[in-house]
Amino acid sequence: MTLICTETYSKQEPASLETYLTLEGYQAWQKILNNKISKSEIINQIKESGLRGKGGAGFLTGLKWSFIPISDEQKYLVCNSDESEPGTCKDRDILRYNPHAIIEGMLIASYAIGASVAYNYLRGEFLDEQWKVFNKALEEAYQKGYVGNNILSTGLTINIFPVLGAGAYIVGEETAMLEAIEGKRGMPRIKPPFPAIKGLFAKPTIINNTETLATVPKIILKGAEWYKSLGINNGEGVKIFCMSGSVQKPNNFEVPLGTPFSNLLEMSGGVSNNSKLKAVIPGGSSVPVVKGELMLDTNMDYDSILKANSMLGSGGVIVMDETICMVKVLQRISRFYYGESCGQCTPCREGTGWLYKILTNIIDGNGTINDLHELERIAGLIEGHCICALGDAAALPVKSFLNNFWDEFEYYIDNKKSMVVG
Amino acid sequence: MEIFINNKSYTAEDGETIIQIADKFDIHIPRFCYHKHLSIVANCRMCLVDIEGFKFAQPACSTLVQDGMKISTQSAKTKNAQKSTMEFLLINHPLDCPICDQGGECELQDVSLEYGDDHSNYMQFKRVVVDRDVSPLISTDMTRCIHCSRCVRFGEEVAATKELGLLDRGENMKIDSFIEKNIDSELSGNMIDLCPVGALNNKPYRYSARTWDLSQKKGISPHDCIGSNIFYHIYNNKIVRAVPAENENINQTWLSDRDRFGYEGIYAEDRCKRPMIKKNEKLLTCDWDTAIKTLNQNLNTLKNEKKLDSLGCLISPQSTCEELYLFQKVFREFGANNIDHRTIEKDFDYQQDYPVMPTLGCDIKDLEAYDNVILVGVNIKKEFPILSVRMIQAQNKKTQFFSINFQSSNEDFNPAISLALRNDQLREFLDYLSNKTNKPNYIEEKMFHYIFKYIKSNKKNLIVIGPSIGQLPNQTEILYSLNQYSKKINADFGYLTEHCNNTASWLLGVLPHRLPLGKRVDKEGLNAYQMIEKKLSNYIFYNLEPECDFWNNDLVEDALKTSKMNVFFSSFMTPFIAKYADIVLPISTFAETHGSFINIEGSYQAYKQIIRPKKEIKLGWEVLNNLLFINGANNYTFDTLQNEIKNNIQDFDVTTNNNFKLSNQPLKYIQKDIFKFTLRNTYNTDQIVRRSKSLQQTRTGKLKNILLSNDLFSSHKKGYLEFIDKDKNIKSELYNSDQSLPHNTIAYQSYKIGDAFVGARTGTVKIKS
Amino acid sequence: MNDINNNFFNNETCSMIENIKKKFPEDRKKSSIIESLLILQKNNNGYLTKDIITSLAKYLKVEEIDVYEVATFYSMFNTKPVGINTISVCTNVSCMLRNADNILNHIENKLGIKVGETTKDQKFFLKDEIECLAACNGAPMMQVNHKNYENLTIEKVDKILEEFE
Amino acid sequence: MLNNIKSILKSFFLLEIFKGLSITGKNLFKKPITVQYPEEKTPQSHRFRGLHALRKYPNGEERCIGCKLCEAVCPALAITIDTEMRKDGTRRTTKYDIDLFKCVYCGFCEESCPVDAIVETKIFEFHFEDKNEKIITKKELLKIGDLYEKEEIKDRANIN
Repeated sequence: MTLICTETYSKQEPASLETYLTLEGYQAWQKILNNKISKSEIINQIKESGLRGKGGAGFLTGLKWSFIPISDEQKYLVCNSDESEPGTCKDRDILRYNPHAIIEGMLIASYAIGASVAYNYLRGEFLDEQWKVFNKALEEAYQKGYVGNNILSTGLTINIFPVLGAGAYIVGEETAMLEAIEGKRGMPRIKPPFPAIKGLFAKPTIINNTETLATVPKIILKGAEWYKSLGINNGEGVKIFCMSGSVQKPNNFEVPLGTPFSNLLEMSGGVSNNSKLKAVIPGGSSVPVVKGELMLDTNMDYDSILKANSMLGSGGVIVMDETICMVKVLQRISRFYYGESCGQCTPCREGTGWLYKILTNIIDGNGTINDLHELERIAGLIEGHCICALGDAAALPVKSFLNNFWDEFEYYIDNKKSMVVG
Repeated sequence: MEIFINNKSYTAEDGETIIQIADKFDIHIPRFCYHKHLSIVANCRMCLVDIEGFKFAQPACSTLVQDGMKISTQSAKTKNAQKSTMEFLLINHPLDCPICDQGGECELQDVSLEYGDDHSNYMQFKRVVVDRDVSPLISTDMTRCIHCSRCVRFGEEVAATKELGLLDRGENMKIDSFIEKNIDSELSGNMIDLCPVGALNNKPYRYSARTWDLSQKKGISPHDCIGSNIFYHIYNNKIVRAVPAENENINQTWLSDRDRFGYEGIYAEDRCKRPMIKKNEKLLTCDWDTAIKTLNQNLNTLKNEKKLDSLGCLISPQSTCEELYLFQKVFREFGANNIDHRTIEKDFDYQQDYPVMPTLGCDIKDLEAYDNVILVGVNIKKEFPILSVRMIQAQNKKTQFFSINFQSSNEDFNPAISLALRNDQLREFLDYLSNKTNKPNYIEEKMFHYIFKYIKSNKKNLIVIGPSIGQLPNQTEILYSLNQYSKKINADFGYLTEHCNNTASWLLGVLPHRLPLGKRVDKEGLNAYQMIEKKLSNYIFYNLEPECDFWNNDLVEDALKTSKMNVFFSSFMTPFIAKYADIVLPISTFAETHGSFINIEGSYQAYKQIIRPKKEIKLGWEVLNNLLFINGANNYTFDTLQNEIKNNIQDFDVTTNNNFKLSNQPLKYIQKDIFKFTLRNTYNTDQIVRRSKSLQQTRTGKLKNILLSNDLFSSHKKGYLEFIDKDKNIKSELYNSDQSLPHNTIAYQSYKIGDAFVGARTGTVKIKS
Repeated sequence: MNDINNNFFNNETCSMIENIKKKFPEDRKKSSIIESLLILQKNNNGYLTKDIITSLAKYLKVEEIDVYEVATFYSMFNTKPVGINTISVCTNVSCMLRNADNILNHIENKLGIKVGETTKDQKFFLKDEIECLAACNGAPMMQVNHKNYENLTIEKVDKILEEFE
Repeated sequence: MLNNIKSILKSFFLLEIFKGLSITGKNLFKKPITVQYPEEKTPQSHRFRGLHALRKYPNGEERCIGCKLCEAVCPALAITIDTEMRKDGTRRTTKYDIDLFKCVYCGFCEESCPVDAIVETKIFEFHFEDKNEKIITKKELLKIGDLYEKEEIKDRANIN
């Protein structure tokens, strides 16, 4: 199996420059500088490779890059390492085991869009390990002259600065991240104008996920076709899936897109508690839940999961076995969105709290059947009416949990206890 | 381009948003966070509208129109989206409309009537926010807040001082100021208007009336020369609050706190209520007839005895045009020549060459057309808050501002360069700018570098002379130097005056040397300072407080003591008036009379009587008219009077007016000892503002301390300040250091009744060692 | 500059903040707020005071309210006094599925406090952590002073807490 | 001819009088419908709207918050209210006058009151000896409220 982002994980001292160099590190960057590959060529190559954003929305990376206006003004690249989607822990491993891939990816992306400054925004909770590792790697790269002023004596200037956050899920949203880098409250901006036109410090800005950028160097080195061909079963390329929850061995797996879910489950040692698969949230807590049976027949690629009425999202696969109470899971998810709503726009500010309060009421045994209809109705009112996707992210799980497990909710209300725990 | 709203075709420009088009054509779209003068954030989600081709309704305030866009403001999708937003907004909004002052004019109430449901499914606890006392002007009920963030954006974008911010997040998000910090901005009252609900409300007005009880009358601000348009709200013949009247040319939709709360002064306890005459050293009430007749008799005696040279006639430039015009007319008819309005000035050598009337030199809205604006002797944000809004707008569009004043702090306004200079330094500095000889060594080289780099004669430059210059003992000298400099850089000349109607006072000839429209006087009279200094034997004071409105209140007391007849046309009874007046005629304030003001851009603005005065108080122009009438002149009605003034001034060309040249170079003024000057406290500029209780409780209103420049402060180690002003010993415990003052400078707070006398407004003092 | 409290701004802190400022364009003074606050908070036993906020605002030449807005928005800032060691137990979905609630209950009982409280001896502050701490494949997990401890069991937790006693 | 005789007979025997007296006779033995006012009183509907009163809460706090809705709704413009902020920061009336000559006893004020402060009691027996007494002040209204609070509570229970 071809590994891209996780290539260094199994090596001794995975984060060091030496390790990275032995694995064709910085060769793509040198190739670009030596052969003077043009910006448009790089963007085309990324476009052809079908690389999609791996942070959640799955937007075509090459296409995004091509939106940047061609002009002399200052441009910025921002790497989104504010990994905080529940169930996702891929970026933290890349940051601590393969930071140079991110740096190289950021360099290539900055070059392609003409940015001379790139920021890597790390979530505040990473300050102990990932922040230090990344800073050290960056220092090494500066010393070697891959980054900085006059890169490898070509006269090119690209500076990379890591930026530390201080704890806010919403900053993972791209425009909120720009606000956070500008030192304000991380509240998403309205679009348009899109960041590619007016982003960080009101200048054109591209924001990419850590994993996306870490994938870029290999694509440049080995070609678009190579990357495309990595996928199986109609999938294109690879993706890291974070298997977590009720599995024997939770871990990150970098597998070809299109890999059947059953294979992935097998890799992580199967369902825990000697139980059967009940449900799966395939892309981080913001996406709709899928019933276990359906999931076992689904391949892990964008289109297949869409057919199962969910989304691939960030690749955080949360597995739930038969002993899990779905009411409690949903309550926990809505607590998260209630606590992390930035408070800017009305439906999300007021709605997430309402959802959480009703669910808590149900958990406390004070719910009525009417509450379930109310939940569904409120989720419908939030959906599509907010500035950013957090509102939708709070509404979709509610809808899908109710859709798929209505009986369990009803049982809980009638008996004031969970169906599964007994 | 063409767009369709509710199946009707409208033309739109590129870059316009849907809500702009809808507003233009009177199509109602509910909104809370959108305001035409603030940035767009689209966070209330109230203006969601159905656009063909979109799955969900989109916010009308942030969505740009596109050719052929089909929008529906009535469709089910729109209604559902707006209803859902309304439901969310109301779940945490308290049901205290009956005691909320916003009730009846509340946008949330209006919209909920139209889009809200009659019951709520929300059964959980409602959010409650604990309020802090943030300002004597604004009351807060933050539980009512719907987080539209208009107030926060106003602070950031318009007032340029962010005092309120969004704290916490999610459902617990609240709007508050920094810990233990108050809202002090001079424009803070606008947040009351901006707040769509009752979260921020008018504190003095709190609970005093309901909106449906109020009647609305239009007025013009009498507190500064900008002439902001105001709607006064009246309940039972009493002004209970003031809100801005929209005027895109002057105040847009804003109002300064001074204009908003200044009216409270009308209801001060020391209003003059009855005419009074001194008999046997006692001031006794009398009827109007007696008062007027006595005055007339006295004047006629003076006339007959040809002693009119001993009569000083002084009027405040806060009076209306009608009063000003009649004042000079009445006393000129008697034959008096000593007529003036410039009571806070000392140096009058400039007056022969001065323009017919001082104006800004351009329209207020055209300020942004200038590349460089040089502000001399004015702290713009403090003294002219409304103008600062325009200047900040201009600044954002690349106009550069340079400020030269006696104090370098320009609170909440950031000019490119801000210099603090003493009056002697100011002239040296200006002379260096125009001649490049005798370089002042107290200014950093890079400042000069910057000034010479940007202020060039091929740019559009404006020099604005602020009211502080007028108080200087070497005013003429400064004006001359500015004159030289303006020629050098090819700059326009503009003024910002002390009061609301200085412009009209000049134009209507309330001057010792000019008749209306700048015509020469046959026999020139004494100017305001001379009248006081020479201790005349008869005085007429109109709308003036002898304690506060003069250049040197010590001299005024001396003059009053020795004079034979002191007549006060006054709205207020000050201690001096009570002590020295021979005749007191209680007259209306600005709000109790019809009137008009000419603002600093030269616009003539008239207004109708706002409230009726108390029974024994007469309208100022009526009293003057009466005086004319009993001497056989034509009886004016207000309309004939106003028409006469209008006819007089309508042909006057404002545009060419400001090109004036001082012909004679004045003598060089030498500054010895410590330079002292008086700070122009925004809330002490005129007799009405001075008496506004709420304004006096603000931080600015409470300022009392004498400020010492750093060098003086560090050399002064006592627990109190002891200094000699002229021949007077003054001791004060209230003093601070202020790093924004130039060396060797003391700044006094402007005088309020009850303070210790500090003598002249500007000049020199010695610190007692 | 006389309003800047030197207790918070020793030379080391100043140079750190200067380094942060270098990352951003010169006219973007606000950008340095978040990282500067993290440093200042760390130096002040894990919480921010009014004086710190005022001093930083003066130092960076921004409005106080700008700093305060940020300090109240981000969950890693505490504007009220807290214990020396901050414990945050991740109880989000993935951890919850692997019995994080038991771990949290155990800590609560052991320290005798509820989430959001500080122990009487000021040693521990049990943060009300709502976010996922991005270590789902090591669930259940917690952070003590932002250092990860993964695959927790009750015994393991006891041991870890002992280290800080 | 015959008709003439008939009418003569009718007049002769005073038939009409007896007819009329028969009704009187009937009613002479019926139970009278009048009552001996003021000793006796007719029954009242519990919806009867009489003299106004301002109620208080059980803790003695006046209910009226000075919202002026009654003033606004009053079709006869009989109510005059002035409000201010009381020292404890609450909204209270300084003046609550009802002009009883203007009042049409429609009950709109009662209906519009959000706090059930202004009510119309069942009192209908009141008079003035001086024209100025037609205006009933806040003090008096509160006094009436105190006196009739118990009945008011009973009436409200009946309605519900």
